[in-house]
Amino acid sequence: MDHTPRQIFAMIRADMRDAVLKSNTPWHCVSCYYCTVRCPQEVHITDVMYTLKSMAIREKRYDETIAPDFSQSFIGYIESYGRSFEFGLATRHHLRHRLLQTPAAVPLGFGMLTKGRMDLTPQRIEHIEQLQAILSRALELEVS
Amino acid sequence: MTVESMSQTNHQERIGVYVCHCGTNIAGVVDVEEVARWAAEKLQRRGVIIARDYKFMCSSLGQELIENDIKELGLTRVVVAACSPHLHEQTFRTACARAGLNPYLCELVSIREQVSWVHTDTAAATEKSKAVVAGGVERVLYHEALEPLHVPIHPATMVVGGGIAGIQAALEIADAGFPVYLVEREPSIGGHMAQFDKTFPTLDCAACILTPRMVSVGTHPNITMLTWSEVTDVTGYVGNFTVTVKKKPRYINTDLCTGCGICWEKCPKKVIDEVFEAGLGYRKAVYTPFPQAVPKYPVIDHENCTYFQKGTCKACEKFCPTGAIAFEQEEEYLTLQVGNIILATGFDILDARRVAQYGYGRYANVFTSLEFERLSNAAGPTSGNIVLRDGMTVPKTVGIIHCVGSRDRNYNNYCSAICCMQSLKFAHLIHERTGATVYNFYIDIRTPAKAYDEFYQRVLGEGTIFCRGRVAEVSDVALNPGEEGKLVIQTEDTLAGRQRRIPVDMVILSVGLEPRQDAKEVAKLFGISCSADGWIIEKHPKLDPVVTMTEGILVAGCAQGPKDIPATVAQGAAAAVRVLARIQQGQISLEPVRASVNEELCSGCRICNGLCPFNAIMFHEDRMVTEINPALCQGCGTCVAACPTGAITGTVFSNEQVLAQIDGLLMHNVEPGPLEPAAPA
Amino acid sequence: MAKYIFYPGCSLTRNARAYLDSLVAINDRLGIQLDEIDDWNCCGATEYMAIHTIGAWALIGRNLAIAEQQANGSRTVMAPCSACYLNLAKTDSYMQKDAKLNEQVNAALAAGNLHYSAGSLEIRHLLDVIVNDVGLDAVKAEVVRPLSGLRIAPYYGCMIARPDPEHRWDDVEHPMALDRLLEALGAQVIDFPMKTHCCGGHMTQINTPVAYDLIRRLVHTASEYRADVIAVLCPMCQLNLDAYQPDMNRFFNTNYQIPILYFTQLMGLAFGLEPEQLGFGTEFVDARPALRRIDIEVAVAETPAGDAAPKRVKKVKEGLPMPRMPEDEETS
Amino acid sequence: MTEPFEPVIIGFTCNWCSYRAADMAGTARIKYPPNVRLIRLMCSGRLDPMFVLKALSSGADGVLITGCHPGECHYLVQNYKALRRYLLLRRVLGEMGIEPQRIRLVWASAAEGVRLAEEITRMVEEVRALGPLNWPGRTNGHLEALEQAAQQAEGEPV
Repeated sequence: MDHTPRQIFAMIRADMRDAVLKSNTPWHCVSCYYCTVRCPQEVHITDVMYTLKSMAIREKRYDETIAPDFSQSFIGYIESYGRSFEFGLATRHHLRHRLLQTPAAVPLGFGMLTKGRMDLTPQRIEHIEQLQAILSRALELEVS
Repeated sequence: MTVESMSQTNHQERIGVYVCHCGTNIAGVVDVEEVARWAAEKLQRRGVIIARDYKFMCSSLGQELIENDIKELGLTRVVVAACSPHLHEQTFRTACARAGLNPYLCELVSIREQVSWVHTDTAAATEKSKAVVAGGVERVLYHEALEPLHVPIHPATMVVGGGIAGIQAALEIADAGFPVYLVEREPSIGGHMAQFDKTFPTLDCAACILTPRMVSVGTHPNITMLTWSEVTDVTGYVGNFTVTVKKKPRYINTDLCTGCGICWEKCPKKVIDEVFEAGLGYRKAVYTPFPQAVPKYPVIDHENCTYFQKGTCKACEKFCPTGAIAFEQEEEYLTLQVGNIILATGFDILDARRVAQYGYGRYANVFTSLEFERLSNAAGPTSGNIVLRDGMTVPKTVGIIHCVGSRDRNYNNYCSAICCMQSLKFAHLIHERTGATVYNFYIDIRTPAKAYDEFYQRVLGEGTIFCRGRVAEVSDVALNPGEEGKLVIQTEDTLAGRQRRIPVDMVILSVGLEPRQDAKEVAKLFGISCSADGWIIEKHPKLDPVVTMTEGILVAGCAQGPKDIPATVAQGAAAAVRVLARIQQGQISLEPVRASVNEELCSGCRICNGLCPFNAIMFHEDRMVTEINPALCQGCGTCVAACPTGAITGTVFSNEQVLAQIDGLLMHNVEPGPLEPAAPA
Repeated sequence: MAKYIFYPGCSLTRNARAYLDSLVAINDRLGIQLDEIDDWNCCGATEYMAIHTIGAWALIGRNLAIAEQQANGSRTVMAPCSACYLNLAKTDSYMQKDAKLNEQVNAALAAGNLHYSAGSLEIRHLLDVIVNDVGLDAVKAEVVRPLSGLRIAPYYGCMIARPDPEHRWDDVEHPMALDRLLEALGAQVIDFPMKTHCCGGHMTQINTPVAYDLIRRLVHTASEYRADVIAVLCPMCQLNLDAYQPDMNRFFNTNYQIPILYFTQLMGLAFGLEPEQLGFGTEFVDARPALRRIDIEVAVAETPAGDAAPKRVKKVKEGLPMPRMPEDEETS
Repeated sequence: MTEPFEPVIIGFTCNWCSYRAADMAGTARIKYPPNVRLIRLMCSGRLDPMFVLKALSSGADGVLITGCHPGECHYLVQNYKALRRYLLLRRVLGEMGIEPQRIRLVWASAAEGVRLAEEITRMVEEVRALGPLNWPGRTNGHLEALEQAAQQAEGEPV
C-alpha cells in the first residue's frame, strides 16, 4: 500500500488526480468496512475505494496490475457464465502473475479438487444472454 | 434615504415604515431602498406617510430617526422591517414610548431571519420583503394601545441541581438576603466536581476548594437544602411558580442523626457504588456518598438493604447511638412557592460500552475518565494509588484516548470541551505519581482558556508522548514481541503517516459529556426546550446564555452545554444575578397578550370551557356566560380560535390583526385603486 | 415451516459444499424451507464493483428482480454467504435511498425484461434468520448432544455486521448473535477479540504476504485463547482460514492446526446428526481431533479445570469491580 | 415562454417553537425558497380555521401550519387542539375540492431550523407541481375580497 487511506483523501482534496488513480491503495482494500463504520464524519470510505478502482480501470491509470487483472478475470467469468469459476480464475491468475510460485500452489489446488471443493468446468446459468443484455445496458449507462 | 408620500391624505392613522439595512446583513440581499420607496408609494393609501431605510435601525441614531418622526410628523403607528422580534421588538417599542407613542402601536417584521438570510435571489427577496412590510402595515392598523401586565415576583428561588453551578447560584442569592431552595436528587450536594481529585490547569485539590462552599450551603440561614429529592411538578409562571418536590425517604431521622458513621460501619451489605465511585468502588446499603458529604446524614438504599429485601437485619438500628434509624419513613411531597427557577442539572458521561472497539467492559484495564478520577482521588477506592483493576499493579505504560464519543457523528457530533485538558491533567498525574510512560492519542489539542496552553506545554515538557490520529481499536491480541499480556492500541499516526501498534498496561478513555439521560423529561417538566443534542436551549447563545425562552426559568452549568468549572461557576453566578435583579424590582412587566370575553356576544355554549390548561376560563351558571381570569390566562389564544360567536378576543393577536396581515402578505392592499383603511375596532 | 427465498451463491455450490450440506441437513429441524432463486447469478463478490459500478448493481439487481417475481408468501431473501448477503442488502438499501441509482439499475434490468421495486424484499443472513426467527429456545430444544467442552472462537468476519445498511445487528464491532447461538449448543464460547476482523478477502490472490499476515492474526489469537475450533459463517472466511492455513504456517514457520467449521456443521453435530451428513472431511485442517474431544465425554471432564479456564485473568477477587455490561444487566 | 408558476404559501408559526425554528434557519443561513410568508401566532392552538380559509380564498396556493412537537407545547397541550382542527379542516377542504397537499402541518422545535427549511422546500415543490389553486370565487388580489374580509372580521363567524 503506497498511501494510507487518509493520505488518499488528502490527495483527493489537493486535486492530485493522477497520483490518486495511480495509487495501489484502493486495490489493497479488502472491503472490511471498518473505516466506513468508524469514520467520525460518516464518509463511506469503502464505496469511495470502489469508485477510485473503477475510475482507474476506465482510465487505465493503475501501475500495478495484479489486483486489477484479478478483478477483470473474475468478472470475465461472470460475464461469460453468470457464475464465478474458481478453477479457471485460479489457474489463469497464477499463470499470469505468479508463474514462479505456481508449483507451491499445486497442493492447494489439488486438495481443492480431491476434496470436491472445485470444479474443472464452469457452471453456466440458463439465461446468460439476459444477464449479458443487462450488463451491456449497464455499461452504456456508466459511460454515458 | 427618505421617501415622503406625494400626497398627504386625511387618513386617521399616520404610519411610518422603517427598513433596516443591518449593514449588509439585509441590504446585501434585499434592495432595501426599493422596499422603502415602494412602501411610501404603494402603501400610501393605507396610511403610510413616510418610509425610510437606514443602515442600522437599532442604533441610537436609527431609533432617534423614529422618535423624531413620531414627534414631528405625528405618527400614530410604526412598522420596522428588520430582524426577528425576538431580538429587537423591545428596542423599537421603547423608542416609540420615549417619543410618546404607545409601544404596542409598533410592529417589527423580520426581513433578515426570514428573508435575507434564507434567500439568495435579490429580486425574489425584495418582493417578499415588500409583502412582509405590507403585512406589517395592514396589521398595525388594528393594533391597540395597551399597557403591560405587572406581575409580582415571589422572593424565593429554586435551584435544581447541587453541583458547583447550583451551589454557586444558591450562595449568591442567599448571600444577597433572599431565600433559596436547593434541590438535589443524590444524598449529598457536590455533583461531579466532588468526584474529582485535582482541577486543571492549576491542579488545585477539588475537595479543598469545593468543600468550604458545600459547608456554606449547608449552614446558610437562607438556603433550604432538599437533598435526596426531585421536582415532580411545576405550575404557574414567572414570579409565581408552584413547585412540587418529592422527598425520597432517607429512612434516617435527621433530627437525631449526628452523622457518626456507626451505621455504615455495621451494615453488612456491600454494593458497588455506580454513582459517586463511578462503579469503581463499594459502599454500604446505608451510606453517605463521600466523607465530606453535605448534609452529613446517610440514606438507606431500599433496593439493597437486607432488612427491606429480606425482612431481617436492622444492624444499623441496633447500633445507632441516637436511635435515628427510621425504617417507617415514607416519601413526602412538598409544595413550594418560588418566583424563579435555576436549572443546574449537569451532565452524564457517554456510556463507553457504546464504543465497542475500545473494549471498555471487556478488558479489565480500560477505564473511563470518571473512573480514573476516582482512581487518582486520595479519598477514592485505592486511596489515590494509580493501579490496574487488580487493585495493586502499577502501570508502566498508559494510553489516554481523547475524543471518545465526541466529534463523531456515530455518537456525538460536538466537542465536549473539557476532555483535552482533563486528559492532560491525567497525563501529568500519572507521570508524577507512577513515573509511567504516558501516550496521548488525540485528534486536535484544544486549550483555549487562560493558562490552558501553558499547561499543555508543561505536560509536553514532562515527556508525555503525543500521537495524533483517531485510535482504531484497543485489543489484547499480541501479534508482535512485547505485546503479550498488554493492551494494544492500534492507530494511524497521521503526523508520521503510518500505522502504529502501541502496547500499554492501562487505557483511559476520555469520554464525552452528554445531556442527562432524563434531560428531555426535565425540559418538559419546566416548559423549556432542548437542542437536537439534548442540551437546554438558552435565550441567546451569546447575549443571553443563562436565561431560557421561558420567563423565570434560568439555566447554568453543563445543563446548557459542556463546559469547564470556571465557566460553570460564572454561569451559576450570572443566573443568580439575573434572578436578584428580578427580585429587587419586585415585579415584572409581561406582554399584555390575554384573552377576554365580550359577555354581550357570549352564547354560553361552553365550547371554550374545556380548552384551557391553566384553568383561566370559568363559567357563570347564573348569567350563563363565560369569563376569563386575566391573572391565570397565558395568552395562547386557543379559546379565541374556538369561540363560534367571536365573543372571545385576544389582545396583540386578534382576528382582525391576523386577517389583515394575511391580506397584506398577499398584497391585497397594493393594487389597484384607493381604499380607506378599515377603521380599527 | 417458514419459507425463505434462498440465494446460495457460487461458493455453496462447490467450495463451500459443507456449508450447504450441513444447512440442508438441519433445515427441517429448524423449520426452515428454502426456495432457491431460479437461475440466480453471481453477486459479483468484491470484484465487480471495482470495475463497473452500475454493472455491479445491475448484476445483483437481476437476482433481486427474479426473487421479487418468485416471492410467494415470503418476502425474505436469505443468503448464507456474508458477501452475497451484503451485496444484496446494500443494493436494495442504496436503491431505496438513491433515486438516480434506482432508475439506472432498473434501466439496465429492463434490457432483460426485468424490474426490481427497491424495498419490496427483506434481505437477511442465515445467522440472523436462525437467531431471530427460529430463536435460541427452539435451537436449544433440538440439541441432543451438547458440545460441552468444545472451546469455540466465534468468527463473524467483516461483511455480516458491517456496514449493516438496515441495522439488523446489535453491534458493528462486537456482535453477539453467533456467540449466543453457540452457547445454546452447549459449547464453551470464547470472547474472541478478532471476531469481526478481516480474513484476508481476495488478498490471497493479490498479495500473499499481506493475506498470510491477516490469516495469522486470527488463527494466532484463537490459539492464544485456546480455541479448539473457529466457527465461521462465510465461505470466503472458511476458505482463507482453512485452505491457506498450511501455506501460512509454511510462510511464518508456525504450526497452527485450528479447524475452521461452519456454524451449521456445529449445529448439526449438536442436533445429533452424523458428521458425514454435515460435510466433514472436506476441510484442509483436520477437524477430527477436535471432534474426538466432544465424542469422548470422559476425557473432557478429566481435563483439569485450570486448563479449560480462559488464559486471561478477567477479575481478581480483591481488585476493583468491572463495569457492568448490557448482558449482565439482562440476566440480573 | 411563460414564466414558471411560483406559488404563494402562507405559513403560521407559534411564538415558542416554530417561529424560533425559522429564526434559527436564518441565523444558520439555511436556504429555502422565498415562496413562503410567515405569520407569528402565540400558539398553534390560536390558529382559527378561518385564517386558513381566508388565506386560500385571498390568493395563497397553500397554507403551512407549524407548532411545537406533541408534548412540547409551551401551553402544555394546545398543539393537540391545532392537530384536531387541522385534521378536520383537511377533510372539509378535501370536500371542497382542494388537494390535501395544499395544507400541511409540521411540528418543529426551536432547534429544528434545518427541518423546518426542508419541510418548506418540500411543500413549495409539491404545491408548485399542483399549479395555482383553482377555487371558484377566489379573488386573486381584487379588492372585494378585502372588503368582504373586513366585514368578516367585524365579527361574523365562519
